[in-house]
Amino acid sequence: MNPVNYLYLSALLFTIGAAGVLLRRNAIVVFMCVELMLNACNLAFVTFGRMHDNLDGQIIAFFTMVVAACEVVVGLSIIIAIFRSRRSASVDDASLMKW
Amino acid sequence: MIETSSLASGALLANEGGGGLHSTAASGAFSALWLVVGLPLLGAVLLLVGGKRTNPFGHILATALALGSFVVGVLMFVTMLDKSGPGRSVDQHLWTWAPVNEFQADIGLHLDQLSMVFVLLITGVGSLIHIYSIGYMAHDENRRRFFAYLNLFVAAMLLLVLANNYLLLYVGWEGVGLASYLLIGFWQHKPSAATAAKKAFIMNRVGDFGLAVAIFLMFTTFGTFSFEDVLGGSATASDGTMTAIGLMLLLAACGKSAQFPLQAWLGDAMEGPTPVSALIHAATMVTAGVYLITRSAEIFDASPDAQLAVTIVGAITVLFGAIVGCAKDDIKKALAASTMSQIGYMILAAGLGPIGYAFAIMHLVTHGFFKAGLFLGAGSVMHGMNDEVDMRRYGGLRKYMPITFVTFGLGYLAIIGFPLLSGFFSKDKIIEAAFAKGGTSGWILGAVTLLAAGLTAYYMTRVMLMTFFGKERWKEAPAGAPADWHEPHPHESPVSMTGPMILLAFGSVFAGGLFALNDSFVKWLTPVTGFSHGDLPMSEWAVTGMAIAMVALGTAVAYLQYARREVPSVAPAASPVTVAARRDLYQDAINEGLVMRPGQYLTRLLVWFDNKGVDGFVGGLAAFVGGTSARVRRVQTGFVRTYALSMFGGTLLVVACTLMARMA
Amino acid sequence: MSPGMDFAAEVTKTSTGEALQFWVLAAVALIGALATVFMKKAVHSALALVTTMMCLAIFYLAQGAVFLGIVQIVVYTGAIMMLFLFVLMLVGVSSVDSLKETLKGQRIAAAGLGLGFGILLTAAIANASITHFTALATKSAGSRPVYPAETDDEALRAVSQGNVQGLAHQIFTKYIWAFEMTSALLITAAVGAMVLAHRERLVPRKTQRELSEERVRDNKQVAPLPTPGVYARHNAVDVPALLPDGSVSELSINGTLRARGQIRDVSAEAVHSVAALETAGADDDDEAWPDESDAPASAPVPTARQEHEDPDPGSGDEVGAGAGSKEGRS
Amino acid sequence: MNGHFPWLTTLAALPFVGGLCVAAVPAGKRRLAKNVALLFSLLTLAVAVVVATKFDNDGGRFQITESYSWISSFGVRWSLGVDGIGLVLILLTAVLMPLLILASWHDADEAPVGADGSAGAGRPAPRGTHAFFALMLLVEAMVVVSFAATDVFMFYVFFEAMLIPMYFLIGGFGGAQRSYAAVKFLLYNLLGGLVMLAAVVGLYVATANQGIGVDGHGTFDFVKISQAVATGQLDIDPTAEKALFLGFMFAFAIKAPLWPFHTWLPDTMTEATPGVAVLVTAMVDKVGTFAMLRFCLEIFPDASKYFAPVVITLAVIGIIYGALLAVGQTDIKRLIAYTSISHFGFIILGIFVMTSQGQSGATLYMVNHGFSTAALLLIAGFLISRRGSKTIADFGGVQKVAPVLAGTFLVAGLATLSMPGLAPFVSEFLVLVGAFTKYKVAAIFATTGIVLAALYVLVLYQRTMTGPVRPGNEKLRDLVPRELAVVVPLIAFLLVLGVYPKPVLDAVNPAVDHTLSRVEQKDPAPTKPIEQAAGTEAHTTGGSK
Repeated sequence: MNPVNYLYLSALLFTIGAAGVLLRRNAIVVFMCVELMLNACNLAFVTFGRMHDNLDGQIIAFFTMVVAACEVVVGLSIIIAIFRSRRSASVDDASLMKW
Repeated sequence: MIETSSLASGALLANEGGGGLHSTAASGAFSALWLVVGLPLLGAVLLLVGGKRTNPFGHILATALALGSFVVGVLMFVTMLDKSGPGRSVDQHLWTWAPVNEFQADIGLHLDQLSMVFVLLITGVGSLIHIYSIGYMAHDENRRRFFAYLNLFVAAMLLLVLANNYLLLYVGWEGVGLASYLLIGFWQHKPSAATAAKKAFIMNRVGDFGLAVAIFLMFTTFGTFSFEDVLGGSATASDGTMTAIGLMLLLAACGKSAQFPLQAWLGDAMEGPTPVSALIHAATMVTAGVYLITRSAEIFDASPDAQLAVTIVGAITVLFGAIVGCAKDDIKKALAASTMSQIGYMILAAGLGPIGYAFAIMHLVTHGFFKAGLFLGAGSVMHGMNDEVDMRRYGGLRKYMPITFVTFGLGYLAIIGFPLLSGFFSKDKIIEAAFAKGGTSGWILGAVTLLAAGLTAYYMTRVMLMTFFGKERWKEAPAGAPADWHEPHPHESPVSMTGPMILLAFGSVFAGGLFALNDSFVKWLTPVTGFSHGDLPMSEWAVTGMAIAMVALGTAVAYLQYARREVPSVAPAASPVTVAARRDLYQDAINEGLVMRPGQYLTRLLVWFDNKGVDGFVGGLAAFVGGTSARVRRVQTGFVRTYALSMFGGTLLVVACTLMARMA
Repeated sequence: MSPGMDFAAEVTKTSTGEALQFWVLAAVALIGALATVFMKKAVHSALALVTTMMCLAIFYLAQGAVFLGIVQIVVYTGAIMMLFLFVLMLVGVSSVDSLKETLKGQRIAAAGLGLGFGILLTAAIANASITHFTALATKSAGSRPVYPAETDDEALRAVSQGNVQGLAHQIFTKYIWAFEMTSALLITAAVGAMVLAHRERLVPRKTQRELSEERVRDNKQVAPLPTPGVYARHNAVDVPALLPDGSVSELSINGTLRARGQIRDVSAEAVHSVAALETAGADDDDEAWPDESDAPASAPVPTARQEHEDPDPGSGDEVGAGAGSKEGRS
Repeated sequence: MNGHFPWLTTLAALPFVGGLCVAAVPAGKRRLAKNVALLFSLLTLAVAVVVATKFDNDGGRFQITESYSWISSFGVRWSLGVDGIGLVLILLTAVLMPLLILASWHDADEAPVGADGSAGAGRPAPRGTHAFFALMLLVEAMVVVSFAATDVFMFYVFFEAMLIPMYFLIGGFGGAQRSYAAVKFLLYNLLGGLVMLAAVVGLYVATANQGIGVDGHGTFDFVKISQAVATGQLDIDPTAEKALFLGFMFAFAIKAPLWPFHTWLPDTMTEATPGVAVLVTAMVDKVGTFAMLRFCLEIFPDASKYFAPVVITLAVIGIIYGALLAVGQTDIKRLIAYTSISHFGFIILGIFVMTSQGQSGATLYMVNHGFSTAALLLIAGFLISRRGSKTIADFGGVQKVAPVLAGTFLVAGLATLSMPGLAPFVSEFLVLVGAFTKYKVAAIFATTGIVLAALYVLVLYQRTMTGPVRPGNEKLRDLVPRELAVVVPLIAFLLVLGVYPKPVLDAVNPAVDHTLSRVEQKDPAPTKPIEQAAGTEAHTTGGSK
């Protein structure tokens, strides 16, 4: 098997995640889809690292995970804050950010 | 402060008897030349800057300075009589004004026989009118200001006639316009006075436009605008250029001298105090046009077309003024129309070339005397008649103001050309010169001048009869008089007013004879203006006879109309010609219709265009941007997912582009 | 076939086991991903995502990234996803998202863009077709990885000791700055999360006494709030009390549940069941229906309501605490 | 040239420091703030006079130069130096500034009227006065630097930076519509400035490409560029040169303002306080005309010649258009604004006819217009502040109640209509003569401007000052000593420069000759020159009689 298939899988996962971000209104689900996209990237990095016989890919994936963890922590607390004030976790409800 | 000019006299020997302005530097008594202008100017400055502090003595100071200027002028005259030939022409270079390479504008004065005549006339008549004004303006709270303006006028007028180049002449030219503006509008609280002043200034500016362009042309052609160089070089330049310069100078003269078609301001200018009318709008300023043309003799000599234009303008104005004068009931406006007509004579004469210049100036001087006298007389009459100006409300005044009657009467006789009085000699010479021009144009011009002589006699007799003879119409209240109307008490004016009138009457009687004696005046001016005898198509006596006959005819008709018949105290209905004359031959209507109204519409259109067009374009651009933004901002829905969508689209685009670039 | 292609075919070869594992788990991962997107309930989405992540962890392990694979399971699936679940519980586990699209054209555009992007990426990978794999050959041969950039002995030694050691060496030497930055980032994130989740109290907390005084002063709900229904068949707290006219009193339900709309109106059900009981009650005495209801047999249902709706003023003490605490929450 | 005392930097720094000092005065001490501002403006004037005495008319092109490295990576230097043109304009600025401060003494005491016409009057603005005078001094500093800059980039920076204090001066103090006017002013000028920035960069690139600068870098050094252009070392492609010229010219045409880029000026001048309005027309706008003369002509001589007919046409249109619109105005300040548009037409006409008379006249015109428009606007401002109305129809018969005010207004008006004896006449005549020698038709059209000038000035004077006293004007006070102290020097300058402009012309002429030689233009020779033989005898021929 050609390890390029990992990349195809990564691309598909990424695309599915992106579509999810665009389609879902629940902020938590949107967040999960973002995580999915990050994971897809990680897979690609690891695969690239393997292809080039290089640890750098893994290291970047590692850092991505760290950043993703931070992001999740902050993001979820934002969601909670919003939910507390608006009683809703729908991203469409927070539409104050317009003209 | 005074640098003497280095204009040397080396070339003078070559020029004896010739025209042109070849002069020596001012020295000796002549070095005080600048004082002639300086004294009245100093007066004006002192009185204007000094303000109220100078109120008690302002009028005395101003009169003294005007007299001082006259004294210096006489001193110059005496000195000049001592000299001979070219020595009579002097230059005084004061300071360099605005030098830019070729353009060398200097402040410099030039005195020769021609300017001498004017200096004496201006300072002489000017001083008399200063004296007269002391009495006339005694009760005006702004008398100081009046005298300041009078002094300013005298200074500017002297600068005009003493300038040694056209640019400085332009300064004086506009200076007298300013003084005239200030003095016509002296009683500013009257809207009519303010309007008249503005009108005079603006019409004069139209003339000034001509003078400015003439100076541009001179500079472009000769690289200089001093009299000496321009007039000296005028024979070498092309006819077209000279004609253009001549016509532009004529335009200037028309504006200042109230000649057709820029004559409309003079009648309204009578809103000013009467001494002003006498000095500025009769004796001196309005004759500046004649001075300009005479001074530029070489230019006009070089261009027959321009000369023809000058004579045509003069001829039209002679008749125009005379016709208007026949119908006016306002004594000052009748005199103003007469002034216009008389200046028409001078302009016509000046247009005739060397055969006429000297006579134009001669008539100018005699006219200065008698017309100033007439105006002062009119002022005296008004002074005694509660400032009434309508002659139909006069009548039989000779008993009440005998001195005024006599002096006015002498002025009257002089102006109609009564034999052996001033006007007879000067006007007769102009009529002769007109005939002497020769050809059809000579006959036409001669006929016009003769006709005008008859009309002059008619309208002046009319003025005389309506004012001093006949029934005392002022005793009855006018129709629609205000409740507090009271009968005027005509009385003779104080000495300060009658004195100048008497002196001017002397001038009116004797000046002409003195000038004509032995052709002394012509000889005096010949070095400047040149002189040539024209060939009369008939004998001199025939011309004189015809002129006297016309005068007699005009007088007789007026006598029949205004002495034998009752003069109605309200203007009766009259023929269309009379109505037209009363309305100044519709000059104002024409000006309004041709210039003012279209101008107003144009202005209004442009204001609209500026707001809606130019600014509207800019504003529209801004509104367009604003509107577009308002529409585009709706893309910002505030929904995060919409933004995410567009980001995703952008990513797609970037990736696609990158790939495409790689594949390509 | 050119020698180059031969080489490529050679070096891109992986073991059959890995291939098998890939095809199976890739399918699972894809299904998980799709489920994440399309499940109505967020909890389901989260679980589907866990599945996908687990699959990815196995892929990491399979590709030699041992450390990452473990971390993926422990940190990602274990910690981060649990965090998600916590939040979900906070926000409401059972709430179902409406999948009805509200933004016009969003779904079509998203689908189109997603499809386009997927095709583009796939095409890009296919186009870039990896003809020069440098390392797989050596790797499949079992030798240690070659690091052209790092030739010093220590690095080689670290790498040769294993994946974790290799990574550690890299992180603490080459990427030390980035690593330190992540520590700062983590701290910032932790503090940020605390700040965001923390609610600043703007006024001092009101005591129970003050609250009751306030109620009396405003003459609003002086009496305790009604307690929720206590039908044992239901989750008790989500069953609203009934007002005298038979309608439900939403006030009797916890604020959070109210906000989520998780109110279970069983009033009609109760009437229904009582009616059923009445019809059946004649022949079946065993059916558990409170004895006292037997007494006024003429109007059993209203009585039951009556009893329920009219709490005995004397029993206020029992429920008072509950009502008070409820109010404090809301 | 370094090592000497940096006079020009001092000159520019003084008002700047003054502005800072004024801003630092405690909030309550309004009077102190004004006095400090006046003191610094007088100090600046003193230094300007020193600079003038150090200037030698027969010396080199740029004098009193100084140059320091500023942004070395682009070769931008802090270079200052004056030629005659810059010198007289700096003197104008320095002379006008104390008068403006004195004239604006009470203009910033109270918060201005709100946009709805409601709030304001009477309510003190805590630091408004400080800000006003500090900004005025700041503008002066920038104007001085602009006139003295011999580095194109440096000039650009200050040319643009001027907009900032001007924006606040217009928008913070003045009439009800002031924020509209301020934004319009800013947007217009910013637009021009940004286009110019592109041209400045283009010029830099051109110098870099042709190796004018050091080490393959370009240069902004005006002297170097100008010399390179003259020697042909810098030979920009004609199309590029035209584009660059238009870029520069666009900014200057807006600033000047040239028809049809003028519509910001009437709004600005109507809404700003009189002092600020004078600041705009008498100083800031002069930077535009000055820059046309210095930068456009010398750096892009060929393009300047190519576009001269277009610019002249626009200028002549501006002369007549401005005058006609002035006649049609009902607001005093707006009327004066349109007269300025007409006068800027004359200045630009003089610059682009490229004759020595035209350009010397234009430079003199800049100075004279500064004085005449300052006098007219400030006196009109005094009048307006007394009556509280700008509408011409509200006035009438002022001459009767306030004769000194009316008299000085008339003198200022006469200066505006170019009455001989007052300063603007000389310059206007020079411009027209200079124009006539080359462009007869344009000059004749422009000359009609003098008739229209008489019309708008006298109509204004007649309606406001003469006639019976209109109700509401009976109690107008005549000029107070402070106002006289503003007006008298202005009128004195108008008179002195009217009869003896030679010192100014002597300073300006060499610079103009230099500019003309760079543009390779000579005055057309007279068609029938009068021989000027040695000893000035010569003039022989004597008419035809």
